[in-house]
Amino acid sequence: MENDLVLRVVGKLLIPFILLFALYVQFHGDFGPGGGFQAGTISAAAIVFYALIFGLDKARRIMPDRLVEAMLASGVLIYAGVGVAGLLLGGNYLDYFVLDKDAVHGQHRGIFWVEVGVHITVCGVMLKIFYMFASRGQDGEE
Amino acid sequence: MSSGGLPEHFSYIVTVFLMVAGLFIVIARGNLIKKLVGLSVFQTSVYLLYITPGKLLGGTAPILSPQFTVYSNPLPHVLILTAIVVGVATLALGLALAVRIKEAYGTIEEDEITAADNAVQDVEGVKS
Amino acid sequence: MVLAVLALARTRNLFAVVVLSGAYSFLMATLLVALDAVDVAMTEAAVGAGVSTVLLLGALHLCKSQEAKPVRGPWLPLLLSLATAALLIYGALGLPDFADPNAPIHQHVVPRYLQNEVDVPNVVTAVLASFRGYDTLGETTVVFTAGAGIIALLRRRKPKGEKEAHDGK
Amino acid sequence: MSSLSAHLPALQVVLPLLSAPFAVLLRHGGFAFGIVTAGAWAAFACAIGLWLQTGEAGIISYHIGSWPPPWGIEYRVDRLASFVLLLVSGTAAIVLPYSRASIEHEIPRELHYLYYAMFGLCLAGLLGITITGDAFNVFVFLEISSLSTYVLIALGRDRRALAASYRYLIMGTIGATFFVIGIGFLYLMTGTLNIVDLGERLRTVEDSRPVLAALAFITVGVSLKLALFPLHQWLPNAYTYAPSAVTAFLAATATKVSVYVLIRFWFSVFGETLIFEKLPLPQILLLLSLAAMFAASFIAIFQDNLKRLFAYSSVGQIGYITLGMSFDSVNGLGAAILHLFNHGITKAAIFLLIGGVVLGLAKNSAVPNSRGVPAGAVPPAPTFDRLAGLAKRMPLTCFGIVLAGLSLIGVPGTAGFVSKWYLILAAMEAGQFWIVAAILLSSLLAIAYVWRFVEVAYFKPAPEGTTKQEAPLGLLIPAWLLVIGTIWFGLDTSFTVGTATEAALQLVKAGR
Repeated sequence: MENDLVLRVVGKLLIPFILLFALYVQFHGDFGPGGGFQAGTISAAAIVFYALIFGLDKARRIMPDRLVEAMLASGVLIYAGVGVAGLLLGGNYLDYFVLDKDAVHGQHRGIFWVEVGVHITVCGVMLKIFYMFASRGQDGEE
Repeated sequence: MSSGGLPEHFSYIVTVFLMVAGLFIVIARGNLIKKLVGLSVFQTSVYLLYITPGKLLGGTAPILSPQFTVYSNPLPHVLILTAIVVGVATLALGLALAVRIKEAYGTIEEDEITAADNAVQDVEGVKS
Repeated sequence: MVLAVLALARTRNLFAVVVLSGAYSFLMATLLVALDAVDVAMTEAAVGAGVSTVLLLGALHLCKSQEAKPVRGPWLPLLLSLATAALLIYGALGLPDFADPNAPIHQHVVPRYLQNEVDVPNVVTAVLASFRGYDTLGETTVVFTAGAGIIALLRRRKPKGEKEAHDGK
Repeated sequence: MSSLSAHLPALQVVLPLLSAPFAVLLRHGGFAFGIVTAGAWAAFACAIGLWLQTGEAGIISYHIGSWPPPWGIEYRVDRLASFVLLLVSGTAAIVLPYSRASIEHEIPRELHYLYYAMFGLCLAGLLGITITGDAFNVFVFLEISSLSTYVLIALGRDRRALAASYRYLIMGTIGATFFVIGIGFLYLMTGTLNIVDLGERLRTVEDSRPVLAALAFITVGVSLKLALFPLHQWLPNAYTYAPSAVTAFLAATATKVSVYVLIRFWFSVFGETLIFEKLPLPQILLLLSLAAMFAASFIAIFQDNLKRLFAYSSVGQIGYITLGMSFDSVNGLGAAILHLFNHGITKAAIFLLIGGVVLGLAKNSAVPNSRGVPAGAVPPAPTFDRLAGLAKRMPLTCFGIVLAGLSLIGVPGTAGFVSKWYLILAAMEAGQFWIVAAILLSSLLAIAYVWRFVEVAYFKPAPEGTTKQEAPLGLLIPAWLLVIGTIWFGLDTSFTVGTATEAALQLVKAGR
C-alpha cells in the first residue's frame, strides 16, 4: 500500500482537511453537534490514515510515542486543572462561574478548556492504542 | 403513568431483544473476541433504552434556536455519550487482554484456556 | 438491525462478525439521528463503526480469525438470557409511553437545562461540560485509564534472559 | 481563597485522581511512587477531616460546579460514606509503601510508573463511588476503578493472571451494564439522577413495575461486583494471580465498596419499606449469605494455594456482611457495616503478609522447578508443600498471619470477634436462633482452614538447611500495622462500633 501513488496523493490532500474538520467539530460544539470527544477521534483518525498510507515509522516520527503519552496525561490534567482553578478562584470544584468577571463568559471559558482537555486525551489514547496494536503485528511473535 | 399495551411499547421490545441477544453471545460463546463483540452489542442496546424515551414527537434535536419550541430531552444524550466512551474503553482493554492471552496460551478459545490451566494445576497437585 | 445481530450470533467467521458489528453500529447511528440524538449519533458512528472496528480488526490481525465450535450446551446461557428478557419486558411495560410529553423525564430537571443559562445553544454540550462536567471528567479519566492500561499490557517486555538474571539474584 | 476544609469532599477524590496523570507524565517509577503515595496520604487526611466534620455537622453536601442538585452533581458525605472513605484511603496509604518493595520482584521495572498510575486511578475510582450523591456518577467512577483493577490484576506474573483478568472484565462489565439498565429504569420513572432526589420521588411510584425491575437489575449488577456467593467465580483466580499488593488492596476495598453501593441503593434510594415488606429480597439474601458462609469456607479448606484459600475465605466473609444487611434492623445493618470495616483490614493484613511469603519463596527457588512451566517465568505459588516449617524461616510473618487468622475466626480480642458478636446480637434480636447457630458453625470452618496453615507452618519439619530469612522491613512494617489494627479494633471498639451504629441509624432514618 505504501507505494500506491494515487493513495499518497489523495492522502496528502485529504489529511489537512480532516484535521481542519476536527477543529471545526471541536469549536463548533457550542452551536451544533460535536465536541472534544468526537474531534479527538477525528484528528486521531487523520494520523492513523497517514500511518496506513505512509507507514507506521513515518507516522511515529511525526507523532513520537513520548509525545503521545504526554498527550494522554496532559488532557486529564487540563480538565482537572480547570476544576482546581475554580477552587483557587474561590468557587467550588469545577466551578466555571468564577473563571471570569462575567459569570456566563466564565462558563464559556470553562467549557472551552474542558473540551480541549478531552480532545487531547482522546486523541492521545486512540493514537497510542493504534500504535500498540500495529507495532505488535509488525514485529511478529515475541 | 401508562398502563401500556404491547404496541405502544414496540420500541422497548426491540431494545430488549437486542440486549438479550448481546448478553447471550457473551455468555454462550467461548471465543474471547466474539464475547467482546457481544458485550459491545449488549452495551449499545442499553443506549436505546435511554435515548428512545427522550424523543418527543414534533421535537427537534436539543440545539436551541428561535425557530423551535419543542426539543427532545438532552440529558439522556449526555449520559449515553459518557456510556459510549466507557464502552469503547472497556472494549479496547478487553482486546488488549485477548491479544496477551493469545500470546501466552496460543489460543483465544475459553475452554482451551481452562484446559491449559487445569493441566498446570494437575502437575502442581501431582508434585505435592 | 435485528437481522445484523442475529447474523452476528450465528456466524463463526470472526472477520464477518467484525464487519457485521460495524454495520450494526452504523444502523444504530442512523436510528439515533431519527431520535434527535445527533451528538450521540455522531459519536456512535465515530466510535462504534470507526474506532471499535479498527480495534477489532487490529486484534484479529494478531489472533486467528476462525471461531471454534462451542463446546458447551447453549441451554444455560439461553435460560439466563430469557430470564433477563422477561425481567426487562416486565419492567419496560410499565414505563411511560413513547414520546409522552408528560413523562417525568420531561417534567423534572430538564426544563432548567433548556433555559440556556450558560448561553450555549447546543444544550448537550452545556450539560456535558458544565452541569454534569464532573461526569465528563470521569469519562476522560476512563479513557486515560484504558490508554495507560493498554500501554502497561502491550508494552514489550525486556528480553527474557535479562529478566531471569535479575530474578536469580 | 476559601477555606480548605469546605472543599474536602472534592479534594478527597481529585488529589489521588490528579496523581495518576502526573505519574504517567513523569515516566519514572520513583517519582510516580512519590506522587501517588502523596495523593493517597492526602486522601487519607481528607477522609479523617470528613469523618470529624460528619461527626459534628451531620451530612455534608458539596455542589460540584456550584450547580445545585438535582441539576448538577452533588457530593454527599454521611457517616457511612466517611467510614468507608477512611477504610479505602487508609488501606491505600498503607499498601502503597508496601508496593515499593513488593512489586520490585513482580512487575518489570519499566512498568512501575504505570502500576502506580493505575493504583492511583483505582483509589480515586473507589473513593468517587463512595462519596458521590449521583447515581450515574457512581457508574462512571465504578468503571474507572474497574478498568484500572483489570490492568492491575493482569500485571501478575503468571499467565493465568491474564485469563483471570479477562474473566473479571467480562463479568464486571455485565454487572456494570445491569447497573446502568437499573439506573435507566429509575431515571425514566422519576426524571432525576440525584440519589436523595430519587429516594424522595420514588415514594410516589414505589410499586410500579419498572422500579421493581430496576431494583432487581441493580441488585444483580452490584452483586456481581461484590462477589455474592453464586456470582463469585471471578474472585478466587483474580485474587490468586494478581500481584500481592494488589490482592491486599482489592480484598480490603473493592468488594467492600460494592457492598457499600448496595447498602446505599437499598436504604437511600429504594427505601426500607419496599425492600423489606413487599419483596422476598432479604430472604433471598439471607439464603445466599448462608450459602456463602458455608460453601465458600468449605471450599477454602481444600485449597492447596494459600492465596486461593484466603480468597475463598473472602467470599465466605462477604456472606457475613450481607447476612447483617438481610436483618431488617439498625443492629443488623450496623453489624454489617462493622464487619465490612473489620474484615477489610484483617484481609489486607493477611494478603500483605502472604506477599512476604511469596517473595521469600521466589528468592529461595533459584533452582528451576519440575513443573510444566518454564523456570523463572512464573513465581512459585505459595502452595502448602512449599510452606513446611515456614515459622522457622519467617517467624514474624507467620505470627502475623495467625493473629489475623484468629480475627477471621472471631476469637475474642480481635476485630473479627467484635463484628461477629454484634451480628449474633442482631440475630438474637430478630429471634432467629438458628442463624446464631449457623454463625458459630461456620466459624468452625474458619478454624479448619486457618489451622491448616498453622499445622504446616509450625508443626511440619522444615526442609534441611533452612535459615531464618524474614521478609524485608518494607513489607513487614505495613503488614504489621494492619495486624496491630485488627487487634486494636478488637480491644477498643469505641471508634468502629460508634461510627457503624451512627451510620446505620442515619441510613434507616432516611430510608423510612
